Amino acid sequence: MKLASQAHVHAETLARREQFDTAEQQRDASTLGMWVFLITEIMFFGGMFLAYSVYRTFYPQVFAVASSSMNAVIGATNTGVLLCSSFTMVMAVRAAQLGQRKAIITFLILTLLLGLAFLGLKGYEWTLKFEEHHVPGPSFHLDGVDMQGPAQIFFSLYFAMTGLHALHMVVGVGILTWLLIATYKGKFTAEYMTPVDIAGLYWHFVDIIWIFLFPLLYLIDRHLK
Amino acid sequence: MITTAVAEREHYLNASYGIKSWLLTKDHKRIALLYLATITLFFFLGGAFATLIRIELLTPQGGLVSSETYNKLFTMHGVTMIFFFLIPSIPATLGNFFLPMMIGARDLAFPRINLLSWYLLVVGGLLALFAMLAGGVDTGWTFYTPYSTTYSNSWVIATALGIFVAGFSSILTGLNFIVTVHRMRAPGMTWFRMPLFIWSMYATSLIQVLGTPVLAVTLVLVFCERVFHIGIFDPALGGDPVLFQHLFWFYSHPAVYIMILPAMGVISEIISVFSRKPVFGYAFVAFSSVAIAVVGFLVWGHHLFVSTQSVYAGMVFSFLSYFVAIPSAIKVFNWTATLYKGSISYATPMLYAFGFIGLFTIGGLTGLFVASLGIDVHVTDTYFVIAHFHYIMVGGAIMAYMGGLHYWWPKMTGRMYPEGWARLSALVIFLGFNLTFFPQFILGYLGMPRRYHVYPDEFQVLHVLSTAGASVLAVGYLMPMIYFIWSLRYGAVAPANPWGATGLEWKTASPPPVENFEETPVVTHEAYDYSTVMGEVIEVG
Amino acid sequence: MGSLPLFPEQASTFAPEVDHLLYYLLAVAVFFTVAIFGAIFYFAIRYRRRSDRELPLVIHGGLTLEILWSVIPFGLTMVMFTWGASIFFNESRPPADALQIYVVGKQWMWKLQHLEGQREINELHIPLGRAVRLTMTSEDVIHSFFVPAFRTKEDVVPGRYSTTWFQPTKPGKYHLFCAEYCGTRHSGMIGWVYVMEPRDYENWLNGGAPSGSLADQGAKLFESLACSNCHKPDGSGRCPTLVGLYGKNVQLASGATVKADEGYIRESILQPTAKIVAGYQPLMPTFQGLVTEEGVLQLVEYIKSLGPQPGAPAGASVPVAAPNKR
Amino acid sequence: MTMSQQVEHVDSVTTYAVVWIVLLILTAATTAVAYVDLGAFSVVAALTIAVIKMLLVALFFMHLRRSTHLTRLVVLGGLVWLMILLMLSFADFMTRGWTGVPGR
Repeated sequence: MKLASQAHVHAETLARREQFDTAEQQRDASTLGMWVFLITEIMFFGGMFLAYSVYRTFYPQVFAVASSSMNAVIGATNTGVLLCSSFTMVMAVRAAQLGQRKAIITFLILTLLLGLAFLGLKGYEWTLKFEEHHVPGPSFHLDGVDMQGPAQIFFSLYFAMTGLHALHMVVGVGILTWLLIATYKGKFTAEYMTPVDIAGLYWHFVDIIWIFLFPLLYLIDRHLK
Repeated sequence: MITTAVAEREHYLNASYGIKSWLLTKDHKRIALLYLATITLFFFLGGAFATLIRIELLTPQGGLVSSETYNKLFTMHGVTMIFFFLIPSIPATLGNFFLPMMIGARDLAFPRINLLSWYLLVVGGLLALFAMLAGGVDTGWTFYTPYSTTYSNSWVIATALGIFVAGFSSILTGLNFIVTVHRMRAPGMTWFRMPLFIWSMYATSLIQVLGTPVLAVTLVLVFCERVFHIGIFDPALGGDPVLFQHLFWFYSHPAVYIMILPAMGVISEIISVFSRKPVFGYAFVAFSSVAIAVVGFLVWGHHLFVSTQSVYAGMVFSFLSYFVAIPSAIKVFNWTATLYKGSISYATPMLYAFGFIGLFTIGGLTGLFVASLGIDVHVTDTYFVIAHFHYIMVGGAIMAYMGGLHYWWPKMTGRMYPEGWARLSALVIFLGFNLTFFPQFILGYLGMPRRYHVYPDEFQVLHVLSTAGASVLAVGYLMPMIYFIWSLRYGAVAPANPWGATGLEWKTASPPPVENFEETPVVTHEAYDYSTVMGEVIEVG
Repeated sequence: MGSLPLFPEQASTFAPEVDHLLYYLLAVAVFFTVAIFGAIFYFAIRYRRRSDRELPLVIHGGLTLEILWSVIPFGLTMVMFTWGASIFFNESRPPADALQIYVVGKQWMWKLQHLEGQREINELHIPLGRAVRLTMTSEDVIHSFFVPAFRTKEDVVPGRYSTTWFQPTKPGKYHLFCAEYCGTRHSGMIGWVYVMEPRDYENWLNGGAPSGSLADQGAKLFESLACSNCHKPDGSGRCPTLVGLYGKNVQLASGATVKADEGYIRESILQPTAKIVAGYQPLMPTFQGLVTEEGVLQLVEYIKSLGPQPGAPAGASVPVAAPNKR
Repeated sequence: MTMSQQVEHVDSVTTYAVVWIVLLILTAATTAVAYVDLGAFSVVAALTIAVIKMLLVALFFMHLRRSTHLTRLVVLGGLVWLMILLMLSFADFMTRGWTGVPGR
């Protein structure tokens, strides 16, 4: 009896799982699930945004000096890279809606490359921090402030926030790779492209987090410098 | 699937065999049983820690174990019971099993994620277990900084990691339930026809999804502070340990509602079935669940009244805390009113429900004490608080969990439990519980601080009473363990609907088939319409 | 074993206030507990199932009842809130003439300093009937200063000052507990508070052989740390004068003003550049690591003694800059 | 309830491209504005631009403008909860020191 129902399911559509009645129900459920997941991510980063806001309120000058020590060019470039990747991602979703397999692959590869570029730049920036002694710890030193403690807090937050953001990017790159393989195998059609769609939601969300991190970490009162 | 010879009906338990058919199952019912086994293990582990604590406290001078060990015992008791038993207890077992069935679905929206949730709990549990075996952790389950980040020499990292992983189990369960309730209801199952258990599971899921990530990130920051020596809460750098407390309690206060809301849902079901009446004020009970979930997020600062939080914030949080009291009171009154002119059966689940209402009332009312600033300054961090939250979590959540297990046991296993033994155990648990925890209210008001290994002599009598109660309680919990296992083999075979209940889960065979229902049910009645089941033959096992 | 106390002693002005609120709460709690238990028992017996086939009348609910049992409890809880909050607010505002005592918590002991210079460990002697104000900090983790007989408790947090106060009303010896879990020997971080008749207290104060008053000790420290090189009493130094600083509003370079309380003075010693006084340069080095929490408290008391009250001993002066965190 | 949402509608490449260009311009704008002394308004400007960028990404790239009410409710819920976390915490941090008693 279970076999029979499974066979029935497989006949209707390859991708639909047995707990759903229709493909539409499945797509709605998956999309809703991803959005709910994204609000958990809002709260996850929210905890760090709270810590950031509190310490920025406590130590505004230190945060301004520390922020101004960051390389705004790298930050802005990375923001641009990530926005471009969001554009290519949405183009991949669009291609999936239209069932254009080759276009999906092209745009996914572009997104993947841009994502990797972001991570590369990020890694480069971190190595700079090590050279500049801006990594919290015994050898930490930031010029221009007397309060090294709060300055360390700024960089602790910097590493925690960008680190967890980068971790999300790494996960995103993994998802894109999987999508790429699945697309190559022809798993997606104009009727069934939910994974591409919800992967897009995730990618854009990670982009949005960066949209906030950029001004908050790199751009505090740079005119003071 | 490979059922053979015998004319036994195929159901989810015998549809396939072998370890793999369980460890790789996507059936929400089997996953529920996996959870049941896992959390039962953790319950007895946490219970063992509690037993050692209570024995230790028999004498004021602390002869049995060292201070270091004692501190690890209460920490591991808290960690085990909260993160690996209470949080997953009702949602992951009874919720997992019955949420899809009660709304007429074949499974949860994401069965593979459901299985993943279980694996995450197991991995998190193993990490915590590893920490315990490797030497234990002594920070208290609250992980207050800077003790946890700088001063403790115990296995904080592994434990925090374990809780972090288990947190994702909780998040994914909540996510799965939310989507399932929104997208998987059977035809005709409108929101206001849903059983109240579903409402409370939905409200619980909201908390899991919105609160748990904040705990997760807080633990990540503690982790980073210990491992990479960065400083986010470190007072030596100008960090604020009270910020940690805000972040921690933003989750950990609502987490109390993750434990108690599902319990309230179970009680609504039981009270209705065993007085054979719809729950009085259905809409009020339903919305009070959502109200508790929402308002529960606005009150965390009442854990910080003496923490050097600002006086004004303290007042705001105290004020808001009283808004949780109202929906809680509404529930208690409505349950009691449901009994009025009912047809009240004394089956075991109902005895647990009576016990729940009584103990939750005491727990809730003493919550008013600790929400009141003037009193809280005196009683916070004393045994008064210990007694208060055990009345909620043990007297409330675990009583309901036990009640729910008895209520749904016939459906889950196809066997009836032995009624006489079960009633006795309910009574023993109720009495043992009160004897254990009521003296602790007095201890607390006298000023006995919590987490004290050694204590002044004058508190000993009350501690001895409490320990005596704990031994009764332990017997009470062992009894069901034994007769439930016994019933699997020797219990009477359960009919489809032994209690004359109206929920969809009772409209299918016991135990249910793999697909839950022979065909998708169509709902035409509101919940708890007992006139619809009176035609059915009701056999009480 | 043997004794079975059921109610704590009342030994401060707060104790009866808190207990009266407790009685109100107990009355409400007992009333509802009895009502709910009673109703359950009564209904369970009166309406027990007599036949397996009986179907009770359907009752869906009643709006009046729902409103009634929402509004009445709400009213009762608002009394709890207001009453509790007013006690709490009093507990957070020590009277101006309170006897100042400084407390440092560390794993696992209480170190207390009197203005006259006496130091105590795990013991606190105070006079009957006089309001006592504690300014507290911790050297390591969070502790909590708890005297059950006084119904007061306040956390003692590293990196900042916290304050509590009480006015003892009954001579005797009372438990002092650490109420915030602080590590291995948390339960050993206990002591006694001795409430003495004022005359006995005077005797006790004179009985010790302290090395001068707390302010004097602070003055010595002030000299030995060379603070007086810059902070001169007449304000002629490179740094602001400290005379009359305590309690004043200080205009900062950032444009903000800050009240010079204990927390501000502490921060200014340990984190001098956090709050720069308007018109001065951020020249002062940090004294973090050079002076203990107790030493900082002595300096604070010394600077307070330079305060506005007319009879204060003359001394060097200079304020510093910085708020209440390291 | 199971009515489908956006997927039937495919946005044009032009729409996406315009949004993308605007996003890049806003990035340049937020960088530039950080070098101008706006006093306290620096933060306001930075956050306003960030919020606009977020809305553009969410509405167009994440198709929020064509999504169901439920999805919007979910997003709104997430933001409201973030505000609860921030604002009630700041109820403490902002009012510290109001009594003039250290630690209260």
